[in-house]
Amino acid sequence: MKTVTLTVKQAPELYLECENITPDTFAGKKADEIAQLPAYQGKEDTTLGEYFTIAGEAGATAAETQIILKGDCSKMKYIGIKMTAGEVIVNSSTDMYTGGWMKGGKLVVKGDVHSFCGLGMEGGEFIIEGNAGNYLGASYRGDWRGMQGGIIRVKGNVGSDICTFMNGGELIVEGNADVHIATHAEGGKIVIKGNVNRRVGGQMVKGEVIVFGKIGLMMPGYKYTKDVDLEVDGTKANFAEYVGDLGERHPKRKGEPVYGKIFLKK
Amino acid sequence: MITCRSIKQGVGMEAGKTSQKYFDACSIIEMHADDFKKLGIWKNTNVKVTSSVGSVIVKAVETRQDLYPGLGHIPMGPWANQIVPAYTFSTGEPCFKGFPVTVEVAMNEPIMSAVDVVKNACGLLKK
Amino acid sequence: MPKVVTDVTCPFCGTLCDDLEVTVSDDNKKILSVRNACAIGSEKFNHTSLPGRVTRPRKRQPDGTFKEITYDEAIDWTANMLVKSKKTLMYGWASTSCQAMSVGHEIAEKVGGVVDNCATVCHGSSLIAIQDVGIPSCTLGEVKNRADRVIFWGCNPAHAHPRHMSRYSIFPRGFFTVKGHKGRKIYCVDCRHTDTARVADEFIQIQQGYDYELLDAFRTAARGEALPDTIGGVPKEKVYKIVEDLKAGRFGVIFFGMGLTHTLGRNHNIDEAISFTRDMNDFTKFSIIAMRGHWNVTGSGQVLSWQYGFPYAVDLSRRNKARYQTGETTSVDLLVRNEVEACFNIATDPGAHFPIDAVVSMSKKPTVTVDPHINMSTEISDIHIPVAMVGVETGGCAYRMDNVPIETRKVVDAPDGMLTDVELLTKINERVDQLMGAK
Amino acid sequence: MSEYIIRNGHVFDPVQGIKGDKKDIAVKDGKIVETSALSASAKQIDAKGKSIMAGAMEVHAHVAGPKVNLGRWYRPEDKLFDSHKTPGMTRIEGGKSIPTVFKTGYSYARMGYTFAMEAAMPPLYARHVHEEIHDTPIIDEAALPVFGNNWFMLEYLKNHEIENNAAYVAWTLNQTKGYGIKIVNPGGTEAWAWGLNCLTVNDPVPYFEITPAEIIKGLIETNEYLGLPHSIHIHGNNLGNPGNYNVTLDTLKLVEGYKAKNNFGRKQVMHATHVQFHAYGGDNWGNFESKAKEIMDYVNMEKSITMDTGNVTLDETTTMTADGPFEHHLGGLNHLKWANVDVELETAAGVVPYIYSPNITVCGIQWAIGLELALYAKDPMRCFITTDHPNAGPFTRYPRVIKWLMSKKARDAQIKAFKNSDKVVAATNIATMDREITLYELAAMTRAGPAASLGLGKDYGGLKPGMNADIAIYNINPDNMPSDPEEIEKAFSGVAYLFKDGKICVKDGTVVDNGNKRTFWVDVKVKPNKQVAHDVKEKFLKYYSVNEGNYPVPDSFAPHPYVIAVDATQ
Repeated sequence: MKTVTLTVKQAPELYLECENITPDTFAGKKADEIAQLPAYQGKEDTTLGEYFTIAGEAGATAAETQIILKGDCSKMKYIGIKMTAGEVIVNSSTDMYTGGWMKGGKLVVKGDVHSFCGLGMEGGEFIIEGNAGNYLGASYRGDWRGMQGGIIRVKGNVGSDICTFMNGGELIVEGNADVHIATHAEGGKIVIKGNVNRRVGGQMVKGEVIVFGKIGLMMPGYKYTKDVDLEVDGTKANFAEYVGDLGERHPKRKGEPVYGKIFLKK
Repeated sequence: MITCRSIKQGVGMEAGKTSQKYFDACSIIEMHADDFKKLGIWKNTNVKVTSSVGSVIVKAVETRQDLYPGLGHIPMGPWANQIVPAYTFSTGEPCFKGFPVTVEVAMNEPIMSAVDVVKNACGLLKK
Repeated sequence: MPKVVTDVTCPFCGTLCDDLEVTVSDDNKKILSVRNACAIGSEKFNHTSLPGRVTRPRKRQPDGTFKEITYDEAIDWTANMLVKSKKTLMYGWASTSCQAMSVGHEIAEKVGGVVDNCATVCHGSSLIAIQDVGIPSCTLGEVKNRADRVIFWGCNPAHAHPRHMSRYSIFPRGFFTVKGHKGRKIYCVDCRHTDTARVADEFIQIQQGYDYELLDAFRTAARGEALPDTIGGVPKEKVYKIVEDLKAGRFGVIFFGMGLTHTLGRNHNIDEAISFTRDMNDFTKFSIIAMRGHWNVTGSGQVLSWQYGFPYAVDLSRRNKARYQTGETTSVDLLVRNEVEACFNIATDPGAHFPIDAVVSMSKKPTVTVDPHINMSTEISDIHIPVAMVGVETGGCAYRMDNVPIETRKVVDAPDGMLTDVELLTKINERVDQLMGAK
Repeated sequence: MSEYIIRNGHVFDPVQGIKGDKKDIAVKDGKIVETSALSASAKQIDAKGKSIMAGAMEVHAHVAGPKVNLGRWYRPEDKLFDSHKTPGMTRIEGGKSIPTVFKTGYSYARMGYTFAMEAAMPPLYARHVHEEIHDTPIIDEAALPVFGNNWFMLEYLKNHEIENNAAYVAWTLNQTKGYGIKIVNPGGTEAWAWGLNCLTVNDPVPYFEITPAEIIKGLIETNEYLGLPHSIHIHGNNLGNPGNYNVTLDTLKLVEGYKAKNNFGRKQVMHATHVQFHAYGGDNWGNFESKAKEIMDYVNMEKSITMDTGNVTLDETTTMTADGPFEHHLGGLNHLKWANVDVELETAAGVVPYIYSPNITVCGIQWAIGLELALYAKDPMRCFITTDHPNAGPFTRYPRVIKWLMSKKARDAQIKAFKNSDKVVAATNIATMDREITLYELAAMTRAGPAASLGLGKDYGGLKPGMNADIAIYNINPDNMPSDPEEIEKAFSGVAYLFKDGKICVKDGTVVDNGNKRTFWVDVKVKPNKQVAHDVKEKFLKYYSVNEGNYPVPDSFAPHPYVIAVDATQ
């Protein structure tokens, strides 16, 4: 695996659109070619070279390419978007769409990420060491295809509307979450180790939400069924199982309706 | 706290944002009678309303469109927006309705005009 | 000899009443009287003849005062601002004609603007919800002719859409609703006992911020499932009873307003309301309609959609693609995140209606405001360009809250020498072409 | 205006019966002229090894209006990563299944189309339709107002008052700047206003007590009483359900005994649209099968019918129709976002996204049915190619449909690609059909045929001197047809040249001129009719939500009209 290191030389006046910072675009390119890759700020067409000093070179394929970002990237959008393989490590916070529509490989952000990150994610591993904003692992507006696969792990807290229209994959949050979790979900699994404000699993058709802490208020469409023992992310514990959203349509398997499930640690 | 349209606000707006009509219609807070008692506020006197983002002086009045105790209403407009949090939950919609505020007596503090209240916040008001 | 202009469309709210009769002086300069309009509508027409109206552009001076300048100076300043700025917020459009919007979009496509309209702080959440789950709806005439169950949820037409109830939703007699009000059952869900609640047969006072839960309860009840004892302060018995009432109707309709779009959950509240409406179509006929505010905010959404495919918050800053993401390309977020370099406001007043943080951010950037009258925005702008009032001093197409297009009419002449939105934008567009060609 | 002479091209023109012979085409002042009429200054265009046809005509597509635009804005995901701008004079284009107005105009032009018919205009929303038509570049357009569920019509036809109905239709065409009579799910859409439907031609309409059959016959009589350029244009009852081909045959048979009366050379009295959706056998999705042959046997025999196919293109698309109950039904099947709009006194519309997946047997069968219809057609002048855009697929896929029609090799490859190809083959005849549509037949199915059916045969759809100079030149050589079917798709995706009104608007697949787009509409004169005038006034006073005075489409909405005058006073 070869490594490309990008170090921020100047912060953008507005926000920099960095959809070209992915192993797939870098693959097979030398530092000077990477410096020529376009980046955008409003109507100003610029290059990555304008904003980063670039060292090292990419591997022949995405899988053989590691990208390391140094300096403050908190005003950089689209880092690691649509990446299919390889590795991206960001040593700071990033802005919107980080890891959007990610298909494979590994993406690590050592700071916070803003909203719309991991949007429509299909595969790979996305690790956020700080907090995440809203719509993490959700779908793009209007799309019914949210997170499809892969895994997102957040060490800190997450905002609202996480995993809207989730169909697969897994999200693990070590901290707390705000409102609207797994709305319209039709699959997938969400683990929240902290507390959740309100509105967990609203309009959920299928899928699982596991909460270790408290839920501010349970949706009226959920009903308690039984207690179950589960092992979740290495922790064994006893959980209360709720099914719902009973106000929502549900598919049938062998004549039996399939519900979304909330597991609340006792 | 909620901020809504009212017909007076609408008429005032069309009469001109600098008009007395608009001032009278929008530089107020409507509260439940119990809250007047609880907070020791006299009707039709000025109060200071404070939220997480700022505070504004408006006149406290009772309304026929009853609210339940603990809920206040300032008609939409520059006064209300002094205290509306800009956080949008990534939807574009700020928190116009449903944010916590404190209301305290401020009888002797004047209510600024629509223009001044905005200019003041923008640091454009010549003192 | 005064003349009467008939079939005049009222340019105030989304109800777009088109039966006004305006009497004007024979020289077409003064409005003498307005018939059929509500209090707000009449005020709008009378406003034209108010004294002290600004009829020429004004530029703010270092000392904060405004100095009159010519239209050409204002146009040149504006064009230069647009060409120079990397990314410009072009906000408003809700109180002008579709024809004017088209010209504005052409400019935005050249200079890299973000075109956003008032939906962004009004019914944007409704549009997001519709993008997520669709919407079973109908025109207002259908309500008048068929509806026997009418729900007002988080809206107060008595104040915001004064003639809505008499023209469409509560009182009128229609083809299949010959009994008028008597034949309809009216429900009002709100956290305040509003004047609309006063005319309702059933008032459901909900705790502020629990609409999503209550709507979910309605859906759960409609499927005959169990509920907790109270939801948002509403006893479950009441929920079950109302749902049965609604199922028993022939044609139901939900009107909702900013009580849903502004409270916690925003789009989710509407999403759940729409889903409830969809569910009810398994039992009877049900529709849902958003109570759009500004008279032509719907039109702005329509034009943006047929030209770019998105109803608001359309980001053209890359100039070779149109993008849309509420929470990113929406005005308040752009301003609070300082993601734009300049602001161009037209036909609306963000100064009065945006939260103060956004207004402050705007006041720190080069800003031009195009509006017939002085308002909060003009006072924090570098330039204020007054124009003729659309729907009063010039015509143009507008879209009602149910998307029905209605032509607004010119009833009087604008003060001498004043430009219309279309004329002004066309001139700015030409100036932009010159400047970019020169580059 | 400039003159052109197009040399050495292979001309395909059913109007003159030219089947690919080399022939020079002369263009002057927007018209096709005799070569002798050209001056020496005429510009030369070398079309050696290329095929020349008249500009293609879209007979049925949803390209402008309220439901199209709803489909646009409520599907932002349809534009995700699909918004772009080609350098030059064009605007930003976007949308996979429902292109923006700019992409719509440009895409049609790039494929060699010069005319498109908006297939369903709710009269109350006519102003919206025309605003979009106005903003759509290059191509000429017209729109068909919907009449099949209209209260005036229901009341007049219930008492068989053809003259009154005709006066009302004439009034509406004039108010809405409409082109002809569209019928969508006759009676069924009015029933939908109560959540019901009419699934056969004999189901009575609630309250109005009239049957779809009576509506259709009454509107045929109305259409021929007025002598409109186009016939009634019908989307029949029970669309999209297994076993509906019987209802379709019942509908088609209603033409028996009627003769076309008009001065436009139109022969048919009924145009049946997107027949693919109406040619289904079986009684559930399990035993779903093709009945294309049964339908085409009748159509081939009955000369007073024209039709279009509605080919499934196997894409993710957005269905939209004035058939409200069908969209409700479809939303229930695929659980994707359902939108509906009921329009007072007139019609309704529904919108639902849909994915025609090659992995789903039913979709494969639908794909086969669409192609079978065209391949069974004996008279290409009466069977036209459409995708009922965007219902069976976006119109931008015409090149692919043409490939499948012109190449058995391409069809077999697609059949093989289906997940359950054996099931698809078992439920259809497509695998056994060897016919390959020729370029000449194609010219009939996409040019001369549609033009004649729309009553525009005199000026459009051909290359005869005197006709309008709408000309498409394709990079395809009949003397040396490509062995690789993909080459066919490529050739029809981007014209070498497109002339619109004698002006070059597209060159080598790139738009170079916005042309001078026109709006076609039909202005019918009828005897003054007190009864209808009174009914109109009354209905606006009592039931409409807009004033009569605000109903008509102002002339400013169609600044470049092509008005077809019809005198029905005799």
